Amino acid sequence: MTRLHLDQEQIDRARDSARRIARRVFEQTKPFTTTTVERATVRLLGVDGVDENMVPLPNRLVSHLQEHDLLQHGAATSVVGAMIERGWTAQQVAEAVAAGTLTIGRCQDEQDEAALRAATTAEARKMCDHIARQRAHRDREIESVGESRRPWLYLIVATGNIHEDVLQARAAVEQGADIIAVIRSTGQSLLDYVPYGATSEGFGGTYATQENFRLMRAALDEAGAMVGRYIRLTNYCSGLCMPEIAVMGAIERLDMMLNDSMYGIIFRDINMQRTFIDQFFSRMVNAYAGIIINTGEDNYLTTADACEAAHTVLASQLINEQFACLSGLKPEQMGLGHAFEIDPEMENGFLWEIAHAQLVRQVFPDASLKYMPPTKHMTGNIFRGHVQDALFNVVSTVTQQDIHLLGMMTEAIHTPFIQDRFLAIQNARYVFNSMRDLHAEIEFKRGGQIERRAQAVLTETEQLLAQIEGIGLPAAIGKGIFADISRQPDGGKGLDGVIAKSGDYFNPFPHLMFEGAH
Amino acid sequence: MTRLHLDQEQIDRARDSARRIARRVFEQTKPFTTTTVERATVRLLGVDGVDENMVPLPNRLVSHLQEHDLLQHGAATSVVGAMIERGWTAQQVAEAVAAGTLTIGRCQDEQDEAALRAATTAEARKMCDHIARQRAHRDREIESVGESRRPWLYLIVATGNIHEDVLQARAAVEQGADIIAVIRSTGQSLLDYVPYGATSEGFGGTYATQENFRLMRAALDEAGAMVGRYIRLTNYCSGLCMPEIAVMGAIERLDMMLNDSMYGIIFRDINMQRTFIDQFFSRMVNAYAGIIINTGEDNYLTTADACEAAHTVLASQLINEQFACLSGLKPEQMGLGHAFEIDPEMENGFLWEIAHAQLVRQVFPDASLKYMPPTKHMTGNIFRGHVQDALFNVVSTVTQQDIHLLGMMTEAIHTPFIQDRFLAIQNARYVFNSMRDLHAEIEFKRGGQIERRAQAVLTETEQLLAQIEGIGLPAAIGKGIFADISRQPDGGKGLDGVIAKSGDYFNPFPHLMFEGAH
Amino acid sequence: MAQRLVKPYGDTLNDGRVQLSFTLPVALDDAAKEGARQLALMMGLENPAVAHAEAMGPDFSFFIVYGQCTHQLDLSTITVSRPEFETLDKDRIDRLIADKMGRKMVVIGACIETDAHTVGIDAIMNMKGYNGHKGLESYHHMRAINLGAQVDSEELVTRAIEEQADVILVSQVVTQKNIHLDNLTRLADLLEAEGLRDQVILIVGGPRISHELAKELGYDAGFGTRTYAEDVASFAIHEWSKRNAA
Amino acid sequence: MAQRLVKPYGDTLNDGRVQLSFTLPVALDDAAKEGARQLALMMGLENPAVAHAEAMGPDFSFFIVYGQCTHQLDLSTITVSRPEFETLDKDRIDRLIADKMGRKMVVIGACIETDAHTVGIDAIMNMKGYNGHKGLESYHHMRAINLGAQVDSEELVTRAIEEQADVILVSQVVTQKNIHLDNLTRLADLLEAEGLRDQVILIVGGPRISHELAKELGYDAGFGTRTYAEDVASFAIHEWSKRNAA
Ligand code: B12
Ligand code: B12
Ligand SMILES: Cc1ncc(COP(=O)(O)O)c(C=O)c1O
Ligand SMILES: Cc1ncc(COP(=O)(O)O)c(C=O)c1O
Repeated sequence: MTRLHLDQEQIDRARDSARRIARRVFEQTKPFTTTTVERATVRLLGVDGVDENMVPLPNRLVSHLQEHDLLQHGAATSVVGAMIERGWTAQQVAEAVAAGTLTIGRCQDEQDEAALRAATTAEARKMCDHIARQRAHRDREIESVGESRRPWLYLIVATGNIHEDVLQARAAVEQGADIIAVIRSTGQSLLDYVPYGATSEGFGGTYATQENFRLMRAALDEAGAMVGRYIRLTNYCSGLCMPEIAVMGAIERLDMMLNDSMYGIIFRDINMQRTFIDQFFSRMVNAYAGIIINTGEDNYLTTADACEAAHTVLASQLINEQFACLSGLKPEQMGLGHAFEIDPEMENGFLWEIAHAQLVRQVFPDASLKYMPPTKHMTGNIFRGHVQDALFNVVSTVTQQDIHLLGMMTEAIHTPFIQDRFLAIQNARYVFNSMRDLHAEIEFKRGGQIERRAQAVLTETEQLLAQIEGIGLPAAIGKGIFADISRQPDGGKGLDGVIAKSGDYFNPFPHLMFEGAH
Repeated sequence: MTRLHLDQEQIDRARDSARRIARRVFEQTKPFTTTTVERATVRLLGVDGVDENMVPLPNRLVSHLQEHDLLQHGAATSVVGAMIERGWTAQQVAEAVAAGTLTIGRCQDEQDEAALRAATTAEARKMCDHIARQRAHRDREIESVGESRRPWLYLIVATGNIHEDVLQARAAVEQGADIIAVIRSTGQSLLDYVPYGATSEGFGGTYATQENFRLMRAALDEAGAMVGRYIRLTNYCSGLCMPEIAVMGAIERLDMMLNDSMYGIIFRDINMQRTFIDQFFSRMVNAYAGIIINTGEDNYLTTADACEAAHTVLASQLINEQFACLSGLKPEQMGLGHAFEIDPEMENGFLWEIAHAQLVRQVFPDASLKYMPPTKHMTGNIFRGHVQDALFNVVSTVTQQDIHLLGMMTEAIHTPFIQDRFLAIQNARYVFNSMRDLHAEIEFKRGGQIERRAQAVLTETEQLLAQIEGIGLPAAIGKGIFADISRQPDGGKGLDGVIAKSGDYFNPFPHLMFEGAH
Repeated sequence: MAQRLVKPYGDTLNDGRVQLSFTLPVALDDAAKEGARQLALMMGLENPAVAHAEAMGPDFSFFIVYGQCTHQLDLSTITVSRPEFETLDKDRIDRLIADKMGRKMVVIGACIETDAHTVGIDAIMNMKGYNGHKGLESYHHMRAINLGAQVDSEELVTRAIEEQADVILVSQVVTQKNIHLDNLTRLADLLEAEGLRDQVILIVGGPRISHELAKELGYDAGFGTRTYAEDVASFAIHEWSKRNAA
Repeated sequence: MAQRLVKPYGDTLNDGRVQLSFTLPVALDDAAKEGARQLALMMGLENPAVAHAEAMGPDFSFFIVYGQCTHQLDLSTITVSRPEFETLDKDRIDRLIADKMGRKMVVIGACIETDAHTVGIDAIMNMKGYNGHKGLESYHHMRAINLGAQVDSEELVTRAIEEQADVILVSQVVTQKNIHLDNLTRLADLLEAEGLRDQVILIVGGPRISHELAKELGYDAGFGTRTYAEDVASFAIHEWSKRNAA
């Protein structure tokens, strides 16, 4: 078996630093909620739809509560209060508020409050049960329909039109895809609301809407049944509406979500307090729904150098792992991301890729590692690119990765054509099949270049985490430690959506979804 | 270092069988010469050119001797006799014979005969000195201009037009080729004469003529000087004129020759007695000229299955090695051929390719192994093909092959376009550079699938050679042991060119070119 | 028949996306790059983009271009000529031959002239066959004679006469400079000259052979890649029956 | 000027060989295959051969075709528009700015609208630069302000006014559905509206940007892949001098 000799105690020390780093951030965020967390909460209570201006009712409802200075208590009780008062559904309440025919007030009386919380919890349990059923349904499907062996082939569709996406996803499944990710339209992550309904125009991707989720889910269930593999559906639980998208995905039985504790901060300049609060809530929902999250460390290497920054990837993965634990995600739900992004011109670059991928494999033996293909060093030379992807495929099978994003030879040119995807799958399947047991056949030279490289990265990682622990994560991000991009605690988009909880803030879902609720 | 545990004694036993097999064939051929051996001999004495019907003078001269019942004594003495008689050059003698103005007779007198042999040897020495100078020149060039590290990139040109070939060869060199092979026109191997002059129409390749050799040699010397690498030139020393082509190549400083002891028999249905005699003489010339021969075991896998027939490749290589020893070739002059021809659909096929290639590497540690790319299982799908070639490149560097034929993604479609070659080089260089030291970094699992496969092939090889030794090589070929093709001792083309030597047969070259002359 | 208009497909219906690669025998510079783009325009590609341009030494440059094909096909108008017969299995073929001919069918095959690529014809004729499809030798009611590689047309014809062949199978794999066309024409003419043409079923095959081409060359059928013995045999007995029905 | 006729090159001058690949949104069958061949004919390829045809599920088929291009280019007629200026090195540029402007040149840059691909603009503007070519920040006589990703055109314009920018650098990498054209036009119009257009040197860059395109969109220059800071800087000071010469 391919194994590198690594110092387990060093790994443990690095992990302990990460645990303390994440815990400290978590404690700082506890006193706060955000508008999108509250919108996610009312969605969980059953609010959906849009008003005549296509503004989502969850936004109307939460703004209403904010205007009336109620939000800091938590949206749930106010909404359920109104529901009980009128015997309405949450949806009816939202519609009335949107119509301007209802103004929500606050119940004063102490003991009503206790009853209200109980009622709220009862209401909340309904959606939890639905999500639990969806989760059970997934397990049954995988049982009956079956699934492929790992690495799973992960393909993206990105036409911008959900109906075109469905066509292409079907074709991709027939061609061998195990996972379909619907790439999201450029810039949706900066919208402070979630678009509604089936959509047919997006840029570089398709809008993430609950209806689009539903359409694709149905198509994949159908296609999966035909090919005899359960097909996993992925979307982006990121940006300003992270928690709401988590809720939509949980309701519609998505299987994976790109969901990183820092990606939005770094790559979308979203405020970090906002992100840290949102990622906790959204991960809690993902955990409860049995969704595998994908983290975004791979992106660091698109701006930073893959060799110089290798340790920042591992450090970030350890931090993401600890945030995930705080939200109740199990190791196998952690699709920690890394990538094959070393300059192809580098002598022995392949050895270093092996070292990095194998290191991550051994540090996270139970995680569902997400391994990303070469992108930054792909060029318009599709033939050379196809070979870069082939070597990426080799590393993936030799180091036994779990979630394998297919490299596209046209990466530098356009979002994938159907034939690009087809050839990418052919490439990966050929390599995987032809090298099926290679991982069990070769050993790395003790003290060789590969092993020494892995040990060096691990050492740098431990040092980096110690440094971050010293100054705290926000300051570290401020120094541009990740991806060479620097963000400030009060900078970025969405800070206005961060709200201090009042002493009596209440939200039923942490208690229902997450035993270890803090 | 990648090493398989193999039983050295088993290797020695197999090699001993092969030695006895080759020696036995050699003894049987000793009493014979062939028309082309004699034509090669007169070429070495300086005869060249064609008559008005484009019939080469060596053919005219040797036919003349045959008509006058002189050939069995060896052409050399008769020709030199005539030269002395008239004070002519060999060329003038040949021209006179062709013009019908000269009829060569035979000197009777005993002691003249002795003097004649001495004179013949003196004449012969001239060309030997030229060839020796060519060899020294090559060594100096490599010294001063330099050469690349192995695996050497071997490219073919095959336009059919020598001038177009020169253009493409130059471009190939600029793109990174270390070796240029001018593929020979389809069917030349069945011509019982060597075409003359610069040629511009051939099918699937260009005619091998001395002038074409000269033109390409000059072009490559020039190109090599520009890029700072000595560029090796390869042609085909095979077919009915094997010995003459060897002579032409020696004179024009070719560096490599496809030259197999059995290829012509099996793939061109050339008579085996003829071939065994011709290959001995031609290899002797190649040895003296410092030329690296390339054997053709790779071809077996184009008709037979690469897994089932793996042991026939190794057995044939051992036989070729022993024939080569008998002609005085040094191990580093032995470009034993094998190939990456396992069905890409086969699970773990890559492991088997590694096993086969590494086995050959270890059985012939000092040989200049020639590793051939996938051809048979290449299809019109150039993208998939480009990846097959990439895995071939991986095996070549991991198992440290020496002469690396570049795989063409268009193998199944056409003889290479200039861009096919360019992309093939790019593919190989990327893989070699990115995996530069991988061979030293990985070890194969003791007793794993790869090692067990190599041991199994070795065992089958030993058994096969024992069987061949039992029945003799001709009978073995008759049974279709190699390439699933069966040939009979008296079948095939060119038997009529086999001539029994008379008791006083004399040829000066074995004595001059090969100390260990038998 | 209803029109079936189609265009190449990238990621949206009728976006017409195609990929192109080619070499220009000139040094790489902006003019060459622009030239590559214009060449794509000439081919009828809209918004062509030179995705890659690279020098291959001082005299050649390599280009990869993507563009949107403006041409449109009407599939409903396309007719493909193929030998009309249905492929039967070995046993049914054997029985058919027995019934119809009442004797063994004699099939003689070769790789003619300079062509030495026998794997294809062997795949059709030899016992072993190809991809698990047994070859003609294995058919009880056939006499399959495989002359192998580089057989002169003359020799093939002579043998065909000697053996009273019902069917002649020719393989041509090398197509460089259209040498296969010369070879095949040569054989056909020879058979004409011998007055044999109508007495034999003349079939050619090879990776670059289409039925259309075969017809043009005066052959009865042509077979390309992924042909198996049963295809050829089915056609042969079908054709024989047709001829000997009248 | 003498003609320079060229055709694609496979292995012989003027053989016109090109490689083609595309998808047809139909099931794979003989008609589709023939259709692929005919499509190549429509593009002006002689003797097209479908080297590969493969089904991609029931609704799509993939084709690889080789053919001989009948179209011919005359390179002598091709003119390429590129910003006329010569690329100087960092020091010379700094000195030029000092001489000509007598003050720092103010350059403001951004990745506008929804585009978040900053690596390109960073490569041009940030200290670090790209492939060892230092960025504009490192120039003594420049004030380089990089606003980064997803900057609204409005914001960019406002900042440009505040900072009294001499040069505006815009990066557009995402070109899906030609979104970059909309974005770039939007910015240009805004500048017009503000009456600022003539006061600034407006430059756009990105992997799919050509100088030609930039001109069409009303920009002063466009830069594509493998651009370095000195290229942009050289153009900027050259252009500034030209404008302020009069
Ligand atoms: C194996 C091989 C060889 C072997 C041949 C061994 C042998 N005894 O056959 C060897 C090494 C000897 C060889 C030599 C050469 N080869 Co070669 N060879 C190939 C290779 C790799 C595979 C061909 C093959 O076996 N295919 C497998 C068979 C089963 O497929 P098939 O032939 O298509 O046959 C199927 C169908 O076509 C059909 N079929 C075929 N024949 C017939 C006949 C009938 C009657 C019917 C009904 C059906 C039928 O049924 C078959 C089964 O489905 C091809 C490249 C490739 N991957 O295709 C090059 C290739 C064919 N060779 C090529 C060349 C140029 C040569 C040489 C001329 C090169 C040289 N100068 O050295 C020599 C000379 C050979 C000669 N004189 O003809 C070129 C041809 C280029 C062209 N289009 O003109 C190719 C394409 C390689 C290349 N890209 O350069 N070759
Ligand atoms: C890195 C990267 C990312 C990173 C960006 C990180 C960052 N902070 O920049 C991340 C992961 C965030 C990302 C995200 C996305 N990306 Co992106 N990404 C790439 C990638 C891999 C490399 C781009 C790059 O950095 N190139 C290196 C730089 C140095 O080159 P350059 O940009 O060409 O810049 C040079 C020149 O163009 C010029 N230049 C550039 N700008 C300017 C400006 C001026 C003024 C001047 C003078 C010169 C100049 O100078 C530079 C140096 O020479 C490309 C694929 C590829 N290999 O090209 C895809 C790619 C650009 N991305 C793509 C897409 C679709 C996206 C997404 C929309 C996908 C999605 N839905 O998630 C998202 C959304 C991002 C957004 N909102 O815009 C597509 C674009 C397709 C198209 N043609 O429309 C590509 C081509 C990948 C693909 N095939 O799908 N991406
Ligand atoms: C973890 C993660 N989240 C989100 C995204 C997509 O971000 P956006 O939707 O903001 O483009 C990515 C893109 O690669 C990612 O890696
Ligand atoms: C050893 C050897 N000799 C000769 C040849 C070429 O044979 P011919 O010139 O007869 O086509 C080959 C072709 O692969 C070969 O491998």
